[in-house]
Amino acid sequence: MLNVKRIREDFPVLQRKVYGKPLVYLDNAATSQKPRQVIEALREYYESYNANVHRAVHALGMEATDRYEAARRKVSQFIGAPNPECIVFTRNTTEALNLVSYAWAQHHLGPGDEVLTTRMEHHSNLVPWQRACQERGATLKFIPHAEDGCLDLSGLDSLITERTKLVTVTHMSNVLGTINPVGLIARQAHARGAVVVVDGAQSVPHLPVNVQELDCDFLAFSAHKMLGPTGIGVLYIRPEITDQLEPFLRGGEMVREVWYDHATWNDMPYRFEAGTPNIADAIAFGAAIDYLSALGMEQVRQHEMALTSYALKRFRELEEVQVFGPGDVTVRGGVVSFHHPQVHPHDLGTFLDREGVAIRAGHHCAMPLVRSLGVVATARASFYLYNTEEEVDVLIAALQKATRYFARATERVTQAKRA
Amino acid sequence: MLNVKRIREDFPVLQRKVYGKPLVYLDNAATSQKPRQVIEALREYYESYNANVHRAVHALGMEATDRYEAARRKVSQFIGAPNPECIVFTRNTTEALNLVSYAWAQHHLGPGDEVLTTRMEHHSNLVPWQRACQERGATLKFIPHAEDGCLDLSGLDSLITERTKLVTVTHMSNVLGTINPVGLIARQAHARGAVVVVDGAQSVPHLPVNVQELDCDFLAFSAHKMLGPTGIGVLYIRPEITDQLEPFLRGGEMVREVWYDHATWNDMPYRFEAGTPNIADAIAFGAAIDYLSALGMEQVRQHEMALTSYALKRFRELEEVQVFGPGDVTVRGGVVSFHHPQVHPHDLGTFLDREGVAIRAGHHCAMPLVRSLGVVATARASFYLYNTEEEVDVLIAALQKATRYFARATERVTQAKRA
Amino acid sequence: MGQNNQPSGFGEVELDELFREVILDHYRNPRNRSLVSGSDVRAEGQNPFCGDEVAVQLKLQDRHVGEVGVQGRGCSISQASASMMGELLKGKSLEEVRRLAGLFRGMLRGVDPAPAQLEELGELEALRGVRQYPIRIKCALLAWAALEEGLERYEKAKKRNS
Amino acid sequence: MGQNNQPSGFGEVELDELFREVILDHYRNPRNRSLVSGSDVRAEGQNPFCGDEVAVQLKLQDRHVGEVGVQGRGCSISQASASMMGELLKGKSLEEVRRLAGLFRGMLRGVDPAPAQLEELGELEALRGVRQYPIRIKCALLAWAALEEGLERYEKAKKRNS
Ligand SMILES: Cc1ncc(COP(=O)(O)O)c(C=O)c1O
Ligand SMILES: Cc1ncc(COP(=O)(O)O)c(C=O)c1O
Repeated sequence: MLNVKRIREDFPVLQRKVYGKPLVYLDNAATSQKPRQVIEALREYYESYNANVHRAVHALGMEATDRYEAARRKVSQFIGAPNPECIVFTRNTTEALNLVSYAWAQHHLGPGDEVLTTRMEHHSNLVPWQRACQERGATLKFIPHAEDGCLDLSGLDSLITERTKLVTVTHMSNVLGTINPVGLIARQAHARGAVVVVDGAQSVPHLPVNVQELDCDFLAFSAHKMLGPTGIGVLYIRPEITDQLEPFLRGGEMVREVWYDHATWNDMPYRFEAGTPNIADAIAFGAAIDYLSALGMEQVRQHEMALTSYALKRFRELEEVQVFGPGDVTVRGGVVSFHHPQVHPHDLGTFLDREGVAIRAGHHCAMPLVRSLGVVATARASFYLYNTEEEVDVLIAALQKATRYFARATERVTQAKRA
Repeated sequence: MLNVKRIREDFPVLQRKVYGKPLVYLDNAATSQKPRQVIEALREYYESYNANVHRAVHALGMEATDRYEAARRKVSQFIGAPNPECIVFTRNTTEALNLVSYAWAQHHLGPGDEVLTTRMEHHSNLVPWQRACQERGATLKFIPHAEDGCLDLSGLDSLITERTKLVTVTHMSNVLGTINPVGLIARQAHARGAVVVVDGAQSVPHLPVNVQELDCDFLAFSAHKMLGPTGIGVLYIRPEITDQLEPFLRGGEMVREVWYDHATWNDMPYRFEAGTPNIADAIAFGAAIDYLSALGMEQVRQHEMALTSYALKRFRELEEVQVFGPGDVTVRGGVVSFHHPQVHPHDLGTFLDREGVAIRAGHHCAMPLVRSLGVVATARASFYLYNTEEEVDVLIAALQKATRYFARATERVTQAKRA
Repeated sequence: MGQNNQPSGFGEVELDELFREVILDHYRNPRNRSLVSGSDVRAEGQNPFCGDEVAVQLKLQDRHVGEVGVQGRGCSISQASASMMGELLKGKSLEEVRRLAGLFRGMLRGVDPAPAQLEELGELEALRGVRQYPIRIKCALLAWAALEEGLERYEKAKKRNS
Repeated sequence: MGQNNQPSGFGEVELDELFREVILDHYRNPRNRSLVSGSDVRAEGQNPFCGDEVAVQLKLQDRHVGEVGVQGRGCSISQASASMMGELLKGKSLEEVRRLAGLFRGMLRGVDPAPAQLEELGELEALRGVRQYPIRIKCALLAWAALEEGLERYEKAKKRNS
């Protein structure tokens, strides 16, 4: 079991007060907080060995290169990649998915081809494929899901056909919390010769993830959602598929030789890292991975499962509030989106903020999904390894208070009218 | 005049020793060092208000958004942009230039069109245009330069024709140090209706740069070369040209509304910032700009001009060494590339490293240019606001020592043979 | 913010500053809900980020606002602002409407209106607390931004026809 | 590294470790410069990052190296390594060549060869200091990597023809 009390001491921001109340940070699906080990890695880099990487003959440059490549190795081991050359550093999940779209889909989709995804994707795993399909004359198709937010795979056999060139699925929904059986889908997709992309933005931070078990060709995720800094993300590329990719961003670092009229490309993964990389943040991401690895992702998952169970139980006490997503925490991550019939999500968000509780309100970059839930926006609480049952209690108490506040306000208004 | 002694105290890494010798960091064209104000801005962000930006209803998110947008305003003022909406945050110069290539050139170049550039471009301002031209059937043409590294504009009138759709020029060469008359070229290009891109990677850190004076449509530069963190760069987009651009990266943040089958785009500059931005580094970049603004870019330029004059004078004492680029420091930045006929640049780099002197050796991501100089690689020393004449002296002394070392070694070898 | 130095003891007092009684009143009991047919000025606004929507119709008499219709759905701030706006507009000239829009926008952006101007804004003054919540300013301005666009379209069409 | 805790007093002593006399000798006086015509194994290597180049030719007799040619230009490390390699290869069987390549590669990657193995590497032992300079390891391996590729091509072609 995680020693959450000890862990919390590593996170300076958790000591912060908001409007005089202790911060209860429940917006982890948007971005996580960072332990001092990560902040310290940044400071150390900038104070003692900041330099541009690769091809440097001086001490600082060699050290920066060493550490940058060590971070790549850590990422590679963390997701069970066969080697570090599979790991391309990007800005975030969004850029990683666009990379696949520009470097693979643009060159392999044709008229009549199909791309298969789900109806619970983040905009970042939907809009790039809309464009790719549109430009290449392909069709975007969707795996349906049941009312409880679980994918309905009963028709998968007929959804994946020989026209299906690419299947892209989120490993965990950032709205419903659903954990999708990606490995199963991947095997069926591969059997039909399709390429498999996994959006791991929500899963890699919260579950043990192994690319060989998932059997995916691409996996995208962001450091900032897993204790790492902003500005650094990852695209895992299965070695066997490298030859099918065209370069994406062009410029320094990604070339081998350049003449005035043409150029040749560098090896993997440099071929996809054009220009000066985000060296400091990659190295600090390495520190985040060290931190997670020391705790153990299985432990992290256990903690969040317990916390989510507890939260779902407490939410059931709020009779008026509707919670979305699966009830079974074995197929659900620590994301709880909910609807309050009397209080608009934004009003709720503002109210909770004043109680020190940070949640998110809106469409969570999944407009079509949220629309399909019959609401225009939801409120969302999302957990991470440093959250506690006490914090869930604060959330629930604040929600009860909000209900009372807005009910009383309505009453006052009505009374005033009557008087 | 800059108080360099005081300034140096702000840079923790400059206190560092390398192999027991004080670090003499002369690799600033590759990346600059960072003052503690920038490092502190990162720490403060992560320790007290880290949160995802835009649409957050909680205190941390509002504060992060505020500071992120404040950084955009600082950048905008720093380069004299008409408003902050002109400023798109990218990862680096390379991504910014690729953005122009994907979002503008892909949609506006056609067969027979021409793109005009120079023969002294960094790979990042060459390879994207090679591709754009190739894919669109356009032709890449070059403005020649004289032996001393200054552009030869005598034929510009016939080089820019009505077929010229885009002119892209580096404001300062990272190999020769040449400062190009970009405003002059831009006016001629605009007169023929061409779009003007300026690679400001080397100029914005070292000179006062004003986009209205340059009269450019796009300006690209990187924070890491101007006291800012790695992982953040800028593309300035002239407001009048926005309507000609198609989206580039797609996903969260850059959309207005999304349905399962299509999407509409957000306003500028968000339309080009897909996914979670590099929030922390943008804010820290703001701190770097504050630092530079407080010193004054005119002062920075004066300091570097004086230092470069001094360096060129001292280099003339090294008879065997050949220095590239203009001799007139009014059209030359603080970059000194040179060739030692007896010592290979890599051997020189390694030797100087042992003396604590960090220089760069290689093709400096400008292979065709370096090839045209008749060498396969050069050694390069490049200065910034914290460098001193004493450091130039250390460099020159180390070069003299290297000359002696390799000459003596050769002699020993020859003697040994004779014996 | 930035440091942990907020005075403590905040809470419902400040919330009451944001969710003022009059705001909740307009939210629960929006005025002028009926669609005005045959209107001269029509405007629709959406904030896709929270799904808030408003629609406004004005009937004009001699460039003065006669009948007003306001519909919408969304958060308390956006809906109350729209409802109050509708009430305020009645009888005003188009020039006055534009001036009031400017005043209101200014107030939310931190330009404190003079007492006399504040009086002109009437109940809308209650939305002053919103400026502490940058994200909610867009909500408060939703109806107004839509109105201004509608007015512009109206004037343009008029010019074309004259 | 990482902290400012290097022992002071470094300098030419360590440089001498890198630029050993025998290295500079091979650099200034490269052996076997002449192109070998009619060779069985041909290999060319380039390191575009510093522009270094090598070309190697081997004439074989009964799968043993006979005549050797080595040409190139570049830094002291890449050129000395190539020149020493050429000397070492003479008379070795292809199997021995491959084993020596592995030994040399291992030494540069930090696997210390046993004393006997070190002896086998002969003068190439002098390049051991290069491992302190990761960026220069590629220089030291340039000729060897080219050779290994050339050998592979040779064996493949042989298989095809048999
Ligand atoms: C002139 C010039 N352009 C472009 C770049 C590329 O910058 P970055 O690597 O930050 O993308 C550089 C720096 O390496 C440069 O010197
Ligand atoms: C499921 C999912 N996919 C993609 C993203 C996009 O991640 P980023 O904004 O880091 O690119 C997110 C997070 O916002 C997400 O939750």
